[in-house]
Amino acid sequence: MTDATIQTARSPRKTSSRTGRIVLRTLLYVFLIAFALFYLMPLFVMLTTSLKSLDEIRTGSLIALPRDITFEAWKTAWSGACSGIRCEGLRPYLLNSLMIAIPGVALSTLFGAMNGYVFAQWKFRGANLLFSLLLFGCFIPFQVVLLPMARVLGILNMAGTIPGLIFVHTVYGLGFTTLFFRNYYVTIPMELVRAAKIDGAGFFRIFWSIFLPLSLPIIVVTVIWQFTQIWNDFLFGVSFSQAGTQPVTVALNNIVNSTTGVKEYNVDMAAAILAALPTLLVYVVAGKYFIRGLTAGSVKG
Amino acid sequence: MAPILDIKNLYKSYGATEILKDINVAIEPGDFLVLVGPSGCGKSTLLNCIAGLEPITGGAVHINGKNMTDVSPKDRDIAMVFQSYALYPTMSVAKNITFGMKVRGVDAATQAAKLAEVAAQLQIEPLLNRRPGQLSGGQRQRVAMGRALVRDPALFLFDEPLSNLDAKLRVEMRTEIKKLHHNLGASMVYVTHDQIEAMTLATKIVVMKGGVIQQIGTPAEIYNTPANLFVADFMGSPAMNLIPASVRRDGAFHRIEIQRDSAEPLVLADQRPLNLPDNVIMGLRPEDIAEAGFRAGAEVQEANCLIDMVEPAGADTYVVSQLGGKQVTARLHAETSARAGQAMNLAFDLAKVSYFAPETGERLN
Amino acid sequence: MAPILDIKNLYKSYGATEILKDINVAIEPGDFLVLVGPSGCGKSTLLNCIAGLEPITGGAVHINGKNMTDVSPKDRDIAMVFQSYALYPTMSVAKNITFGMKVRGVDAATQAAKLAEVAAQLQIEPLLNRRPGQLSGGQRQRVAMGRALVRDPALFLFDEPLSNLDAKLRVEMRTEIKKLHHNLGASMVYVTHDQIEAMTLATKIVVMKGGVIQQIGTPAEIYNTPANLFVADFMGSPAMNLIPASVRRDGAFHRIEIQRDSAEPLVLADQRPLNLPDNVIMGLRPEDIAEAGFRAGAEVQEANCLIDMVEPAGADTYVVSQLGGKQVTARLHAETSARAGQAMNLAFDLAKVSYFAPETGERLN
Amino acid sequence: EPKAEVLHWWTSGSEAKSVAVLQEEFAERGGTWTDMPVAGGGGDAAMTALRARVLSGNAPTAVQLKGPAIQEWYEEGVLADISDVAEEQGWADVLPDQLAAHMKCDGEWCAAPVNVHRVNWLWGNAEILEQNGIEMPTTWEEFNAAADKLKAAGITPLAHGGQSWQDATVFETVVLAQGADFYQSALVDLDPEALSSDTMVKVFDEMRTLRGYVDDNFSGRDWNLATAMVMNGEAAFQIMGDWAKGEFLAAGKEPGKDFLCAATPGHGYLYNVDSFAMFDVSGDEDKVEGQNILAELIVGPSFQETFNLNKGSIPVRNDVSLDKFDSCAIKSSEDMQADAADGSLLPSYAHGMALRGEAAGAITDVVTAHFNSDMSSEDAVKMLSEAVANVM
Amino acid sequence: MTKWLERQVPKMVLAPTFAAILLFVYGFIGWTAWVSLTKSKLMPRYEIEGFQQYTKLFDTPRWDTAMNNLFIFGALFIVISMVLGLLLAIFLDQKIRTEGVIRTIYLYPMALSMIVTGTAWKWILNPGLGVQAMVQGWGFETFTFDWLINPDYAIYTIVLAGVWQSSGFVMALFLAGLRSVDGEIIKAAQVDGIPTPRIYTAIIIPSMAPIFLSAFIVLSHLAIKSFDLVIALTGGGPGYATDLPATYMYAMAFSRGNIGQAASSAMIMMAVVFAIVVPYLYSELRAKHD
Ligand SMILES: Nc1ncnc2c1ncn2[C@@H]1O[C@H](COP(=O)(O)OP(=O)(O)OP(=O)(O)O)[C@@H](O)[C@H]1O
Ligand SMILES: Nc1ncnc2c1ncn2[C@@H]1O[C@H](COP(=O)(O)OP(=O)(O)OP(=O)(O)O)[C@@H](O)[C@H]1O
Ligand SMILES: [Mg+2]
Ligand SMILES: [Mg+2]
Repeated sequence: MTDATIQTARSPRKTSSRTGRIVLRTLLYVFLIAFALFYLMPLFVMLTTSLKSLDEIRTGSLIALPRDITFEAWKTAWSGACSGIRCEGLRPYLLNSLMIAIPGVALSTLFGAMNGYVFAQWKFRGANLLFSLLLFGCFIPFQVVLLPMARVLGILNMAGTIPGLIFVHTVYGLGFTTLFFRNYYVTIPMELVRAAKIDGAGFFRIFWSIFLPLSLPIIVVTVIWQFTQIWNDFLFGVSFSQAGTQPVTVALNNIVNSTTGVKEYNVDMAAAILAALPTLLVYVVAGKYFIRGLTAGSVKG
Repeated sequence: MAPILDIKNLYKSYGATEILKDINVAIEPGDFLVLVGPSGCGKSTLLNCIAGLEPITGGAVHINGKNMTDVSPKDRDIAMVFQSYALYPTMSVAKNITFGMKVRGVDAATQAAKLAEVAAQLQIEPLLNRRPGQLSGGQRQRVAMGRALVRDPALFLFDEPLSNLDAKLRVEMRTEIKKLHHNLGASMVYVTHDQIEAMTLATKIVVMKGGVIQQIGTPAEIYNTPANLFVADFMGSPAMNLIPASVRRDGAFHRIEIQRDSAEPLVLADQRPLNLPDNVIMGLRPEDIAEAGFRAGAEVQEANCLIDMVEPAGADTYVVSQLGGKQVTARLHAETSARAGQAMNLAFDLAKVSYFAPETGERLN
Repeated sequence: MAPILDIKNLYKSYGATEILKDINVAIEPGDFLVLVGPSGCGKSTLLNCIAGLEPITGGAVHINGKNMTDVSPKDRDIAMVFQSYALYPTMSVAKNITFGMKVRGVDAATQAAKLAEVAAQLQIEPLLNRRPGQLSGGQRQRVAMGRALVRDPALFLFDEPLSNLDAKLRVEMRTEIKKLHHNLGASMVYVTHDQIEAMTLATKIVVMKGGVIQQIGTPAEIYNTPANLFVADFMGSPAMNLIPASVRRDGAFHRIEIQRDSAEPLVLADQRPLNLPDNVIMGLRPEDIAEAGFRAGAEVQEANCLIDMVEPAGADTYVVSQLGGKQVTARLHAETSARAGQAMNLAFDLAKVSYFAPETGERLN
Repeated sequence: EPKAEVLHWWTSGSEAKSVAVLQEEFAERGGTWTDMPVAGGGGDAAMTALRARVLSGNAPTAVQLKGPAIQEWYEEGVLADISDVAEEQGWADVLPDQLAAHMKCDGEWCAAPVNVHRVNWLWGNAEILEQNGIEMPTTWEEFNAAADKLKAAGITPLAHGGQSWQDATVFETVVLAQGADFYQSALVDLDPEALSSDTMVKVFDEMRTLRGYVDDNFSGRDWNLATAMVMNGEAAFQIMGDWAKGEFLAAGKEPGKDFLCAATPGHGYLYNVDSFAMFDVSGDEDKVEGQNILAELIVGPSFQETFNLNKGSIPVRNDVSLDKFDSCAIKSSEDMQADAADGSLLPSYAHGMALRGEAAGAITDVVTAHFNSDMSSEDAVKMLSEAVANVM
Repeated sequence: MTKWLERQVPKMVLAPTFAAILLFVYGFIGWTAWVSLTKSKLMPRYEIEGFQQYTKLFDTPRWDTAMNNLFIFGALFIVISMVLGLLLAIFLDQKIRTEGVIRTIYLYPMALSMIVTGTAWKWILNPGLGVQAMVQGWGFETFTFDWLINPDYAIYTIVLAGVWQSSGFVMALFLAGLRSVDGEIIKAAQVDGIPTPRIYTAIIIPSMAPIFLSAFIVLSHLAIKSFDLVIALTGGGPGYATDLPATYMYAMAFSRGNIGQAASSAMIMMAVVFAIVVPYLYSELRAKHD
């Protein structure tokens, strides 16, 4: 009897809380999807535009869905669009960008790792001061360094070369990469270094054999960050390159930003997406490890 | 024989804070020295100073007769096992053990031989290809030990090697370390804050507090004749009962009077030739307070006490009674008839009593 | 009286892996139920299921006579204390304790009164304005307890509340919890993997392994008559000696024969009315093997054994001897004359022996 | 072997094709052309790159530069002297004096002109104008009347984009309508009196009126989208340089039939001359040789013709036949000669021909601020004089 | 001797970085400070003339607008990105089945360069082409969304696009933070009867203070350096209504040929950075001493 009353008394509350939960859950998904749409909107506009013909763009609404889908623009952007008198599309510039980004990312990551290793595990007097100087360096506006850097590159005989660009990106990436690695390495117990010291290993040996193999998560974070920064950089790319060493952003800008010529928006958009593919790829492939790497320590003070 | 480790007037500061003060310790070959003390008292720091992992501020460290004060860790002929084991997480067990040899340029054949020998000794052969992450706590502990063993050092240093293990495993590993010490005849310095570990393993115990050595002695000395209140309280579990008492001289012996809330004071007579002040702290270990009739001896005296609480603990039963404003624990047989809230006769073995000065905490007898 | 907690045929899976299998436990008001078992056996999971923090896959949980299977944690009339204490890191101690009440809309005056009461009970008044980060482990533990106490729940749940403390503090806090239980008369479910804690605190112990209950019983039952080899080995420290032996019937009694490496087999006679198979595992606790002459009783039998190792441990001394291929530990007096490498007479108390089937591990007597 | 690295911002398809002609001719003369295009912001990005290149001691051989900027760079001492080529080729004879002056630094030739863009064009949609019975206006009053009529008919009278240089383009045409002298003193000589005169107030009044003829969505719009509005019949007029013609032509429209071109109301010709300045590369014989060949080719008649046919502008040389050019180009050329004669051939301030960057920028700041807010004309004039005084 | 060398190794490893930073950051800041005191026009000159560049700078209405915009943009951009990032992180933390996909969608804008995305945004925000036209097309004739063309509101479109680009990254930071909160604390709060929203507001969020700090630093670094965003979206317009110090500086240095003026604006910008970063560094390094 009592059991029954309890049951009946309880059951409506149970179901109401259950439907409540379902409603909440649905709202949650609606919200998340709405924002996903917000984030996708520009990409959607770019994609649809890239699939239209130029006529359709001139006459129709810019934002509408394409009436006839054509991949012409993509072909042009890849291998036919003019950036100056060379009409080879983005292809050759992508190669330049890769040749800048890959060593740039590798070098700044390596230096960042070494620096972070010192700051986290081999503290010495004044290390904190040094570290703050380095961090402050992250905030210098790049427009400021443009002209003196040009002078320095000239002196170093690296003006207009790919090594010069790699150098610049490495220097100005050091702040963040060091920060990432340091914050990661401080979470590794000091005892590991001590054990290795007793084992007779020296500074570099410990770094190479013990710390580096441990660093995968934070390397992912750093690589994502640096790759995005270097790949998307325009200012350094345009200032410190010369004919033949221009990165893809400069080519993209040349295609997109002509002042007095005819504008081919479909090619622009296709080119933009093509130029962003490598970074997008990095995000999609490494995105999972990104959160993990951040969790592993880089975000903790 | 020269001491294997000789620490002379060692001082250690971090910046302005002095962490270790005038440490003097020497151990003979084959000694098993245990450092105990509460957290933060400087045990790890001292061990690091011995290993050369931290520069020292003053004094000297001699190992095997040589002054090693300024020698780098790898040349001190020591091996060290850390609390967290500090296994190299990305290397296999085998590589963990041989890494040091590889660094020192030992040839591959010797490495393999050494590895095989140590792995057999520690029974970790089946684990050699695993990563540390795939091992249980006890297995990791063994690997860490293996890494130390392959060095054949003059001196082993252990920094709380068992404190990450659960109680059961701890007991097992304790036995293994003991055996290892026995078999190798090696010299060891061992840090722990578990006094049972200290008592079972040590040939010599150093009790520290706030960077200062409180007492050095064999386990029995430390246990039976603690040098001060701190040592008395720190060593032994459950802790020694420390009961405030007043003393009246009565001819050749002392009458020790202990206040009680509920009943008239408890009076015990100590007939040993002593010279006690009027107020003392009387120290008596739980196992020296037994059920009446179960303990015999010249100095055993019985008294009726109210039992506040009964704690059966498998092999024994502990009972708690209120004496001198303190909760006094006695260790009785598992089958005792003691009941909480009832009074019973307890036997106090005065032969085992320690007296301390309430003001300084120093031992009086 | 209805059981305060009644778990019926509880199953719990994460995806395809079954973590808990057919759990049935009931406790009466005022009971102190301790869950023990090795790491990963499902203790925390069971506790979470009781608390409603994890949905269960099958079965039912009744608390205070009501089916709570689908009720949310806050409506189950429970309080819980976690291993990491789970104090709210940004709130002061006072806010940590009162926050739950505040959210439930309890008026300020009642909150303050409750807080004062609990703070006094736990002696944490001076800490009320500190942040958890500024407290020592023991103090945190008390605050976590305080947060549970202000709820006045029907049932307290504790998930290894002491395992983050050092050995000494652990003993102290254990006593306090015991007292608390005594004073409140509350019902508690307590998880630990420290069997000493289990033995001292519990009125009822549940031993689990791999999500399956192995034995339920009072501490004495579990300690003295373990249901199988697992329980026998798991409970008690040092562990019960489990010695393979062969059995020969000899009229009314059994001759138990234990192989030894170095000497002729050890033969003991068990005169109890039993029915044993040819091969058994004989279980005997260290404290039931004593120095000859120190133990009396009808079933006590003496035998000469070679001592491999001596471990003084303050209050007692443990000696180890090789029997039946196992290291057998005996607990002797602290003042024993045993020496490693010498033989001595040991007394085996056969009244305390447990027998287990070697194949199934089940208890035979 | 002659070599040239050329920094320019002609990057779109039609522009690039025009430059490619030069490259071919250069290659025929045995030269190696290295192309360094940098587009964006009307050459801002290219200037950024140029500065970095010069500072690093790695200046390009030839750079697309124009107007007073040539002299500015000359003052920094980084330009090469190409007088030898100029004299050999007799540039002085074929280039209009006024345009030639822009190519000289301290009396020496330092740049080679490529083309002449007329800036003050008014483009109209032929069909719409016909439907509404409107002729291409010749005064602002006419324009305003026509615009009102169009507006009433629901057609956007003026297509305009949302970049400050477009505002400046409209502004200078309105200034020009106040007379060549006024333009000269206000936007070339920066005469404070002219800048603060009532005439200037009138100019801003007209700008406010024009603002009313522009649809609400012009902000941020590219100029070519504005052109597209005229093309599609959404708007009737656009004020834009002759590069807008390229958009019409690319969409298959015919001048005179689908769209109309006329000078903006008032009398005068605002030119925008693209040119290449030669940078000092005196250490490197190959480059010097390349420079000379390049200069010769740029001003040479064949390149002038082909390039300008592609680009929509007209040749700088007055001896190139215009047979192949369309009607708008021919009108442009005729007007240029006529206006040069009566002194109303003037440099475009909006396209950096009249003033140095700083002064031009200061004026543009005011113009665009006025156009994009409801600032009164008087305030605008006051701000204008202050801004110009500030940079003097 | 070798022992001495051994001890110097860490310092020697840092040495190249330190030298680089000293020269390429602090040296260049010094260079800028110097140039800001000169009358450099097209190219840097080194004759010191005094503080006129600064006087001029503060007299220019456009600089006022730029600074105002920096504060409006900076504040809104940082606050909205943080709030939105946090909200999304919390929602994504509710055991969402498609988390991987959604996370990538939120994160991808960081990968796109603004050069072209700006055009897409321009269309979307353009009243005649984008959202306004679309919504009006659905029959809501009175709907207006014309920030892009309104000088008083245009700066908010920059905020919008900036938030679009960066909030995903902030979301990732916060998600990582949420994932590292001790699960037992949340369980304890549940048993304590605290409703889920309260658990977040009262317990979890306050305990993520270091992550707020990190996010704040990354965002202010982005806000101060925002350049592409403005150039691509509004080009500083309408008028110069959306100018930021970075675009002002760029315009001065590279299109106006007034490097002295650009240098002085850079110095002021850096002073602002200093005022924000130094307190952070201070707290960061002090925390390490606990
Ligand atoms: N690098 C350091 N700088 C400043 N103080 C330090 C440093 N390392 C340790 N200390 C301080 O030195 C004291 C002793 O530390 P130590 O690690 O030796 O203690 P311990 O006895 O090993 O304690 P535990 O039992 O907790 O391991 C502590 O008060 C600690 O705060
Ligand atoms: N969320 C989960 N998903 C899948 N498996 C889980 C999850 N949580 C726990 N488990 C598994 O359930 C088993 C029981 O875990 P539980 O935490 O209950 O163990 P425990 O007895 O409390 O151990 P310990 O003594 O280490 O705390 C373990 O094998 C664990 O890996
Ligand atoms: Mg320590
Ligand atoms: Mg658990």
